[in-house]
Amino acid sequence: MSAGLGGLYQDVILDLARHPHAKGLEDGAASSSHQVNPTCGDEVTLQLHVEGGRIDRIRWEGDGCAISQSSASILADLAPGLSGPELQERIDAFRVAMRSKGRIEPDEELLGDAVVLGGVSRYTARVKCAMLAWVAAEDALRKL
Amino acid sequence: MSAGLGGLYQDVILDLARHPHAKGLEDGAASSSHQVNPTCGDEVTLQLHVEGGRIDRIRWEGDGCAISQSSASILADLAPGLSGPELQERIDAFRVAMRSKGRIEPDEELLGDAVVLGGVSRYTARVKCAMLAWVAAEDALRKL
Amino acid sequence: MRPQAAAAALSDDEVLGLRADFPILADERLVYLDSGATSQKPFAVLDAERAYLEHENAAVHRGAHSLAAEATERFEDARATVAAFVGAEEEELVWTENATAALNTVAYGIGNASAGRGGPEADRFRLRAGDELVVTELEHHANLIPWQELAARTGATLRFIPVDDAGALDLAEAARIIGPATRLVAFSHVSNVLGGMSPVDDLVALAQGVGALTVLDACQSVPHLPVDVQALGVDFAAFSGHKMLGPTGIGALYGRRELLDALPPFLTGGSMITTVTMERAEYLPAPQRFEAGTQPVAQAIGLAAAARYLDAIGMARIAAHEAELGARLAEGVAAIDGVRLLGPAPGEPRVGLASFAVDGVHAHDVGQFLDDRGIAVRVGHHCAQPLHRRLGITASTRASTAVYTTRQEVDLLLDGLRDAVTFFGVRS
Amino acid sequence: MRPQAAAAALSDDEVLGLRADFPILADERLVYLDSGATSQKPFAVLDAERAYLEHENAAVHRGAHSLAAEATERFEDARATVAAFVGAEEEELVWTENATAALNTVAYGIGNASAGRGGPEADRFRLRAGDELVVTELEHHANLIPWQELAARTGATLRFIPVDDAGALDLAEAARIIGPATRLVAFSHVSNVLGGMSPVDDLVALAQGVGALTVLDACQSVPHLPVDVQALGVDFAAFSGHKMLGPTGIGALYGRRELLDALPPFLTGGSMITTVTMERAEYLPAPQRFEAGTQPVAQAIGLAAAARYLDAIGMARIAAHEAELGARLAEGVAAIDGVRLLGPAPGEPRVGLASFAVDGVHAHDVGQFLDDRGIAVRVGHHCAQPLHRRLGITASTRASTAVYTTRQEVDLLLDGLRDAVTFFGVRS
Ligand SMILES: Cc1ncc(COP(=O)(O)O)c(C=O)c1O
Ligand SMILES: Cc1ncc(COP(=O)(O)O)c(C=O)c1O
Repeated sequence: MSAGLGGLYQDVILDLARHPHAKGLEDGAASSSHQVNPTCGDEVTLQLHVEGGRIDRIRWEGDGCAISQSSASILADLAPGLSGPELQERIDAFRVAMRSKGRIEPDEELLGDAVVLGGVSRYTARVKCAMLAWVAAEDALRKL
Repeated sequence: MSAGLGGLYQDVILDLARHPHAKGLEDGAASSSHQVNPTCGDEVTLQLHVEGGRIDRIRWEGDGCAISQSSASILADLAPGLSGPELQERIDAFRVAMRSKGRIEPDEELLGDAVVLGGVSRYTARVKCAMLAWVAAEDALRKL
Repeated sequence: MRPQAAAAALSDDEVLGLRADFPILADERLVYLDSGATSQKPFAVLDAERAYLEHENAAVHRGAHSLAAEATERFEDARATVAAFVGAEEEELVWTENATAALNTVAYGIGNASAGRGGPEADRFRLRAGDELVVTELEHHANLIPWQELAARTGATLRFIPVDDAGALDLAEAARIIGPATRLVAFSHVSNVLGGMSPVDDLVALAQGVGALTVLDACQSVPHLPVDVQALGVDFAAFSGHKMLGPTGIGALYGRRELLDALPPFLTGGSMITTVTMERAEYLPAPQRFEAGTQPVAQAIGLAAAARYLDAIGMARIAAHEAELGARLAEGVAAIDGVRLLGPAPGEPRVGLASFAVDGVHAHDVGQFLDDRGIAVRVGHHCAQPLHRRLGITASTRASTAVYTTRQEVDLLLDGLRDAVTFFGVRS
Repeated sequence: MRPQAAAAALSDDEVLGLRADFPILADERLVYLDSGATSQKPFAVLDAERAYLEHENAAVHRGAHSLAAEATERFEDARATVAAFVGAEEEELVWTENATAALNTVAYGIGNASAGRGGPEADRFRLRAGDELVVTELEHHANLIPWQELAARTGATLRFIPVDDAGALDLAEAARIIGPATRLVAFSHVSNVLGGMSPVDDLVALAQGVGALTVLDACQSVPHLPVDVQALGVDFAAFSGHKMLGPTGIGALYGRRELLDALPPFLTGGSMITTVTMERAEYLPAPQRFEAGTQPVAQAIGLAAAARYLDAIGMARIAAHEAELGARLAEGVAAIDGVRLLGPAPGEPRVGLASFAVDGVHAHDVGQFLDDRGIAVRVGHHCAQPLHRRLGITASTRASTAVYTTRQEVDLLLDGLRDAVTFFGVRS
């Protein structure tokens, strides 16, 4: 295994792909969104559950590569307790990092475990995979 | 004027373009055909007048370059007295010469003055001009 | 073209310098005055395509492997470059086979909307009996026949703005014709026969006044003038790569973003969908929704190189250079006895293009005479039969320039034309 | 493919010799197994295009000057070459942007006929409510969505021939589905996912039995097998240049002459007409009636060079070479634990293409792992979502060969695949 591949598939990612967090939809979502990655047909359906004006939890369902699956889990770990604008800020920051072609590392303060996805930004074809759940969250926020 | 151009525009051709033969349609044609050269929009309408099973005369109307005009005149000079198959034979022979890229001279026995159009076959873009009236005659023959 | 700070034309030395970039022009016997039909290509374009094919060629938008990722990036960079070249956003530029296909994309998109495709967003495009499409009498067939066919399929009526004897659009008539029934106005930016500029602002204002869509045929402007489609305010615009120093096999459609996303797809197939079942397909937003199947990737990269090449010289300077050549052409042609200059009179604005008719001599013969001297011009109806008919001729001879054309070439054409008149005329 | 005298496969030395013709393959780190998506191009193709552009570039079918005449001749020679390559007459081969556009040409031609265009000759193409179009469940989106859209526009019904768990067409069902209401049967010659050959003879017989048109998607056969469209007896066939060592930006539609001349035009514009007024246009016969606007001229010349290159090696030998690689691939893949080979079982006929799914590992991840070793494969649904859904997966990984692929490359793929299974599987 080359350094490049290890940078992409960190252990956290492989573990999360195998043992995802917050997977499975639940009744009572405040908003949801379905997104498709047209290149591979991967899909994600993501729900925002809201309590007292803040994200209580994210739930999601979908099927995809290790990057998209772990990214959804990491987002679900990150979201609880955030306000809509706070979540949007994180989505924006994550997008900037992902589109940076390796020039911008995700900010750990803001994005927590999503730093392990930093390596993805050097693989332009995979950026859509990493973004899939985040785009769904953004769309669900918009519909709130 | 280079040799090439002189080979193409023999004096006979320039004269015939200016003073065409058999131009102007007449009543009582046995058959006629309208043909268009799509590259330049040139058109010819050609009539076969028949007497006793033979071509009595060709009449034609149209507008075009020196090659197409003179070619129509030469064809009109050639046709009188021929049977349908004899005219078709001449059309075929003329087509073979025109498509020969300069390799086959028109047969003077068969094609008379059309030999002056021999130079056209080296100019592939102009072959359609020379053929226009002949294609019309062929079409009109078919409809007889 | 909007008024703008006057740019300096190119000096003779500059043009000679540029000519060295064009391998075909190294043949000194070639006086190429047929750039309006298709332009020659500089090394920058040939090399860009070749380098891509030798080092990066792969399927775009389809592979996970790094070659495919690089190819995709180069392809999308090309889009950004060409979009910027005409003042559009990336998402507003659709690759097509040529300008003809770009115009057909709009016509068939509207046709598909009219056949009930495209959902509620497509409502704005639906034609109903009684609706009118408006073109002009000077259009290239590519901006005429697609609208004829669309009208025939939908029951809409096609109307046209007439031209006067000099080929100028009759704006008073335009104001009468463009009315509440008008759904679309399609017109050329620059006529490929006359070389004059259309009154884009007036036509756009008339169309917008009645809520009609505007479609600009920019084939003869984008290669020769600075064009900013957003500033022009048109809804759609079409142009071709091969006329702007780029490759054959590629053209582009510009469309305002909200329109492109609402217009139903035209060509369907791979790479333009999200979800497909055996029963139905859902489509990506623009530009991908209009880019079915494998795209002209190497050609897009070549076209971007062409845009960069033109940009480096500066479109304003190119326009000034060609305006000078156009003026020289027009004056020279008009001054020859027995020759009729079509379009704007000498002294009036025109691009580097002039068509003319020689009394009693057919365009084919004029063209042949010039060709014998190595001067390549175009003869025929230039895909504008109705305009020629309106001007009372079936064919004309056209000389057209590009950035690499020299004053001397224009003079050779004028000499040749004078001699042709003598050659074909003496015996009359 | 018809049975034919067995041709010898290529020796390792021959393949290594050929590889020297492909500049991109000089990069030894590249193991290119994505030729099914797009092939690499030999110098012969790059040089043919470049020589044309450096010495002969001009507008075809449009100019009287000698450059234009030469260009026209080269362009039409290219048509003759490519037509002969697939067993068609010159007049039966239409240039298109890609195979997708070729299939859309037929679908829109029929749609236009159904909308009343094309006069009495076009009657045979008119669809009426109750008419049925038939495709198969394994089609590429390019041979599915155009028919969905045509059905939606005309009120015809789209039906499909299902596949079994191995992806084979169910011929008994086909015989039930293809009936008196069937107007057209569209199917792939070789599946771009499964690598297996369709029973062309059976399907053509069924279609002809009910007087239905046949449309063959020959994208994955023409580059890899000897194909004779007339011998196959299909009415239309489509293929792409870029998959057969040729340029992007060009594809071709074959159509039986009498059908092509009767089918209404699709794209409209310049160079496909005889007479045009402001009200209406009359169209040239095929192939010109389908070639509106400036054609991909340099690309046609490049594609002809590709056809000559393939011919010089011999398509029968290329087919034998790739069948050997396909067998090696299929056997190797099927032998790996936890990997599911799609399509024909090892030992059954297939071209040099194999797709597979790794249990619990997404195709994107497999592809990424292989890419890290310089092995370029394709991952995703390969523009065949319905087939993947039918096989119970959303995506697969595909390795595909071309004439320049070596046995050693297949072995590197198999090694990589085994290691990928370990890499992604160990922690489960
Ligand atoms: C079977 C099949 N049909 C159609 C196509 C579409 O070809 P293109 O993208 O060149 O139009 C492809 C290739 O993508 C294919 O493999
Ligand atoms: C004004 C105009 N419109 C449309 C076209 C068609 O362009 P293309 O043949 O590249 O599709 C041309 C060129 O032929 C043109 O000059």
